[in-house]
Amino acid sequence: MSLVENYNPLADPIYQVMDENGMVNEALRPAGLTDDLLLQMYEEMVLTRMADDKVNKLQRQGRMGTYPSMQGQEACQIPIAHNLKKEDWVAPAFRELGIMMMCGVPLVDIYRYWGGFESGSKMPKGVNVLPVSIPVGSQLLHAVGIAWGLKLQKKSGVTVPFFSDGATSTGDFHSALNFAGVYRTATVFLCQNNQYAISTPRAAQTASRTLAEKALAYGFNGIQVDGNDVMAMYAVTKDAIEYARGGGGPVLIEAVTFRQGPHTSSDDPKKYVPAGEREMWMKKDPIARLQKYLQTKNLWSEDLQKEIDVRGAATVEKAVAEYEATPSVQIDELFDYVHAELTPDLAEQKAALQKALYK
Amino acid sequence: MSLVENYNPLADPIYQVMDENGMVNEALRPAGLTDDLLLQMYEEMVLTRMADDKVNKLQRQGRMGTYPSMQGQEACQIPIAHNLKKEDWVAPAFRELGIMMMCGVPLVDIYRYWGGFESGSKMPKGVNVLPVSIPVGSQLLHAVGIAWGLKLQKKSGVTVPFFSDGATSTGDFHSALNFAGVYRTATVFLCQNNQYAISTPRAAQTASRTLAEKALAYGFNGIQVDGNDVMAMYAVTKDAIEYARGGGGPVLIEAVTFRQGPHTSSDDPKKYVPAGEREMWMKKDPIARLQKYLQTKNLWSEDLQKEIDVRGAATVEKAVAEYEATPSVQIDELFDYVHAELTPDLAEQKAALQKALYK
Amino acid sequence: MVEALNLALKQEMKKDPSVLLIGEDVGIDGGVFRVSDGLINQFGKERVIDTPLSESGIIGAGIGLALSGMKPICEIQFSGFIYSGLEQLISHAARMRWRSRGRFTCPMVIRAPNGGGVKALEHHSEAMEAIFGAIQGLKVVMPATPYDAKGLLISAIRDPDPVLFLEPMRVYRAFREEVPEEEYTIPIGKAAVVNEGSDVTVVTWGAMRWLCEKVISAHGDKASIELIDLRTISPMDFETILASVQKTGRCVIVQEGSQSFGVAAEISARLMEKCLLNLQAPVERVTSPDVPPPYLRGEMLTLPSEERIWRAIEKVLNF
Amino acid sequence: MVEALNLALKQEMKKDPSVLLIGEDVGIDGGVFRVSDGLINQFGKERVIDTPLSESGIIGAGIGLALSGMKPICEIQFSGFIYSGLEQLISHAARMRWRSRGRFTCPMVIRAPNGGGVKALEHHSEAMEAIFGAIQGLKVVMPATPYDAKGLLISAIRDPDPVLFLEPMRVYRAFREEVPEEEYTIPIGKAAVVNEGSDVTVVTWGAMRWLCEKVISAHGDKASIELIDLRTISPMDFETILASVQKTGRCVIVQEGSQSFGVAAEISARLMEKCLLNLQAPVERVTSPDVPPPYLRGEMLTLPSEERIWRAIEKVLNF
Ligand SMILES: Cc1ncc(C[n+]2csc(CCOP(=O)(O)OP(=O)(O)O)c2C)c(N)n1
Ligand SMILES: Cc1ncc(C[n+]2csc(CCOP(=O)(O)OP(=O)(O)O)c2C)c(N)n1
Ligand SMILES: [Mg+2]
Ligand SMILES: [Mg+2]
Repeated sequence: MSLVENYNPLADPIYQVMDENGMVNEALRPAGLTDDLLLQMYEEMVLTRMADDKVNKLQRQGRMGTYPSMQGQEACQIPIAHNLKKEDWVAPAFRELGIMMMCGVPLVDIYRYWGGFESGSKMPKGVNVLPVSIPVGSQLLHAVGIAWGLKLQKKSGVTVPFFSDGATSTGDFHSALNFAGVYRTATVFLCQNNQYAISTPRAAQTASRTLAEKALAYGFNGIQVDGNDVMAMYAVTKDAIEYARGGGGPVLIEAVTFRQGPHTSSDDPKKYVPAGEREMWMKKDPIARLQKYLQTKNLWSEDLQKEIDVRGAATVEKAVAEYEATPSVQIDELFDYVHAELTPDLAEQKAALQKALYK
Repeated sequence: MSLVENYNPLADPIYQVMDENGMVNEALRPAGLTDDLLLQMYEEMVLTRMADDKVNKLQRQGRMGTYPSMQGQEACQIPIAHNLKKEDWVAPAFRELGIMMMCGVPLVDIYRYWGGFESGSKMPKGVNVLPVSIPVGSQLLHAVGIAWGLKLQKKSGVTVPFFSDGATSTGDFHSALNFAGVYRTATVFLCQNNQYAISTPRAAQTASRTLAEKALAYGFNGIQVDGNDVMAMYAVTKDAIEYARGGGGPVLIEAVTFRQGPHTSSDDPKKYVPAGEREMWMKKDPIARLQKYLQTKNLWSEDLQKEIDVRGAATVEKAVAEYEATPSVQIDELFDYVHAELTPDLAEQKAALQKALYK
Repeated sequence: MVEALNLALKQEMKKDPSVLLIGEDVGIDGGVFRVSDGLINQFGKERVIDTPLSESGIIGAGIGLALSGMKPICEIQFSGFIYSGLEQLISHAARMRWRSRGRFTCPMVIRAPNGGGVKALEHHSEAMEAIFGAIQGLKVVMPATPYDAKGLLISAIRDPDPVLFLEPMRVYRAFREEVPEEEYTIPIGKAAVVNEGSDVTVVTWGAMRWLCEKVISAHGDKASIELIDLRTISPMDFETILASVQKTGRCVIVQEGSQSFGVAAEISARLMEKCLLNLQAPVERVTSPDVPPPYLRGEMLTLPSEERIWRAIEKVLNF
Repeated sequence: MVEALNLALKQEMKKDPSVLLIGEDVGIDGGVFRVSDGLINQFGKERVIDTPLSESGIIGAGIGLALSGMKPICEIQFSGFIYSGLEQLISHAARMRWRSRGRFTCPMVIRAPNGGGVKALEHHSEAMEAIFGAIQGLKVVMPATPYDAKGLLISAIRDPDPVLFLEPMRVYRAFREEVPEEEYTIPIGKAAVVNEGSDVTVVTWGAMRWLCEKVISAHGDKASIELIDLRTISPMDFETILASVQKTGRCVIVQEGSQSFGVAAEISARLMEKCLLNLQAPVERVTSPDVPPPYLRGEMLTLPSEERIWRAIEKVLNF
């Protein structure tokens, strides 16, 4: 029986492999999770944080739109990419720079989206990542529908919708998990319980003890994982994805983490996060934790960090440069993708607007 | 600990007090459930079935609209009325003739509603029964909102929304139970699992083993009861309502029953109910079962049945006569209740329509 | 019309293995109006699928099915129950192509019986097509005849974008018309001039077409009435309306739904913009009043009647 | 406008203990736009309540609160997220009085920021007021000034029926206006003649009012422009519009949302019916095109601009 099948969300403690001090329970460490891979994920998590933080900076300078930073949630996203295949699909919410980048969405496109260019959601061919989905909870059904469609077409492929605690209250969460249970779709629901939906704490969102146990209502299992423990996240998602791919059906993963930043750049968490809560969580930071482990293993050094930082900065700066060179939005693209073909109305309106704007 | 608190929906068998042959587990029989009360409920159930069947007959004669018969679900409704107080509220779906009548909605008004007169939903003052709610699952939120409002106003009062298996798939079921859990409203969710949502069997609706266990996802308890066992229904709803009234919070009751008739008068269950299923359930008929018990206790006789039938027929015929004397729908009432006051547009439209219709 | 729709579904499902039908009771029951009758036997449980009771689920999962390469036909049992699915319809189905600049698309049909006049229950007689017309990126189609129903449904299924296909319940069984066995399509976005005339243009769609035809039968001797069946609500074929009104100079719009904020308003506003100088009389609207659809006893009081239509025609003729 | 709304809420909550505020982040956060700032401190956690994230839950439970004798003010964080609550709004809140022949009513306010122009994220700039206008039994209000916002919100709270209260985000912080401390109401269903004029009537509502005022400032010397702020979308104060257009003979309607099936169409259709013979020129609509609201980089391309408004005025003047 797999790890995920074995877990009892009503009774078992949160799943953890590496504790806050980087100490690892080697018995729980899965085979493929080598130190090399951990080093690689470390660099990816650092890059993610840099890329994310860059948007915050650009936003403050008026060079970006409103942005929901994912700082603190890196371990909920990076390891998943290592367990996915090309045939799999990711359906992000909006706080998913990490998984999007890892699954092949060019960083510049992510910047474009948050910078207010629709073209940022034109994913490269072959990249099975849906655009950012702002209406909370809505993308879960798309992921379920895709998995269902692949199954009906006898194709292989797991779908992974990302969402957070607030989304579990939506009607679409219910419909999505219910459809997934009924059709036994290969869907791994990845709930990043980051403790808040804007200012609303997890406890005000629902009265169940965990979010993981909500899976039981739909006839499949859920597991609560330490979302700041990259090893646990790797182990659990690997297992869940394999289970789903093998026809076992859906799984709900509650990755317990913390949104270290504000909800978005227009939010001020000081208004509602109780004193000390953030500090407590900062001690559990997923990157710092992995660094501690790497240090114990003599795999980390200040020099290495510098190299990583330099490489990351280069990647980020390149994307920023490309982003800033994005051509301005054209009337054409605003009209031409409403339908496959311009309707007579749209053709007329487009011509009129072009005339009005550019004479 | 109350019966409802004590029950484990993930493990315990369906709650039953009286078996299919009318044999009673006296240990489980609650104090107030005297033979007198059972006799009274027997008559009420018979009346309900007669009143319900009358609509079917009138419908076939073109004297009624489409009607969803509740035949077979009498034990899911009648006993609840005996556990409610004047301060409590009922929020019916559409298959609730029994509970509506029991809670003070005049039978003639129920007939009016199904006969196509809006006036049927003008509940008498002091009768806390909401109008029929056709959009599946929607009335659950109203019941939660009322209980929440009463609680905020420091008033006492339990709300009981009635619904069926299909409704558990709606987004509003999820929102309603979630709000109820968060605000610990005095709401007893009464799910009559009658095995079908039109033609869709319970198993196709959701993959959870029971519907009762869905309560766990919202931080409160659920209990699965034999919905054709009037004693069990009495016992469980009494307990749940007291628990809710006492501030314990919400409870989900799954009453397992069977829709003996078609979904509505325009439906043909032969198309989709497997051979033998209805017959199997007919043996569990709630009225016949109670009759068996009463017979064992020498509380039932052919003469008594005749009396009951005569009384029932009189009640039904009186309501039918009043129903058939309902004045035809007037333009006035179609316009005058859209808002508290006629808007200028509506006044104009009303005058124009009156002119067009009556010159 | 039910048989015509059934035939269209059957033929398209046979032709294109990616087409599948999902919805409440579409399977063994064949839909509450029997539109999908027999399809589950022919195509099996993997192509005709009874879903849990969730309109948002049906449309939302339908979007996923479309993204996965299938062509879902989602049945909403009555248009009055589509509301909980509107977030998926407005914010996703209708925007996915635009949002992703063509990278992801949602070729899907959302079918729903629409309108009143059949003595149905509360919420089963809604005629809210105007609010669907206001959704950018969504096509809204409403056939009035069995022939058009088949041709338009086939077009909708083959359309690369989401199409809301509203079926006037009142026409489901009211009119028998031989529908060709062979495949044919009727283009989305094209109205039909059903009756040629020179005195007045009547524009309508859905079940109201049949009332208008009766008015023409009854009063055709008194006036030469040009009747246009819109067939597609959005994108609207205004060109055909304009050509007709430029000719007749008079126009009556017959709309089943409530008066205010309806499709008729949009048509009238366009006539205002495009042919004011041709108008011999104000454009008239014949509609239901701004009240909820009454139940079966009262619904005929508020629905447009032949008499109200004829009076409006007389009014514009005598202006 | 934010402060005016906050003041209205505070005063009504103080006056009427049955008034309470529910919604996402309305409590300690004071709402994402701070409209309910400080209210939780003043009135406590039982009157200012953060709900779980479900718009249908907020409206549906709000209905129950109203039925229990309270007066809920339900905040929908942005109007673009109201869709999942439309079933509750259309089929219950707006129909409960009608359905029960007055026995049950839903006195409740649903507040939602509306419209674009503030560089917000996708789905945060919807201007779909027309679809709300099409809901029978629902009043739809949209103030354009802080003064009106306060007076209309107080009226909405005291209204015996459900009121959808759309707040133009673009005006939230753009205009400072001293708002009287004392209580006052502005009647729902009454438009305001903001500027008197004799050459042309401009009808608008919400944030567009400010563009129109700028146009008047810039071009008032060239034409005498009468400006009407609708203030209530439904029930519409057509009388005021009619009186004005009868006087001026010319009308331009400025609407933030997409062109087709909008509020402007309804106004134009009514002018067609009621004052065709007074019209010196076709009624013009200045609107956004029928495309989804572009993101922040493109939104100014599609939103009506002062220049487009002025050109439309010139067009009807020179017709
Ligand atoms: C349906 C809907 N309602 C409201 C909003 C406004 N909103 C944006 S994010 C958010 C909170 C989301 O919380 P959660 O699901 O926990 O995601 P997180 O922000 O923590 O990543 C809200 C209310 C929205 N985007 N969609
Ligand atoms: C939201 C919604 N969708 C669809 C329908 C059409 N419809 C009416 S009853 C029904 C099935 C309801 O099943 P269930 O909840 O089990 O109630 P039952 O009929 O068994 O009492 C459906 C699909 C509806 N009334 N409301
Ligand atoms: Mg969160
Ligand atoms: Mg059922």
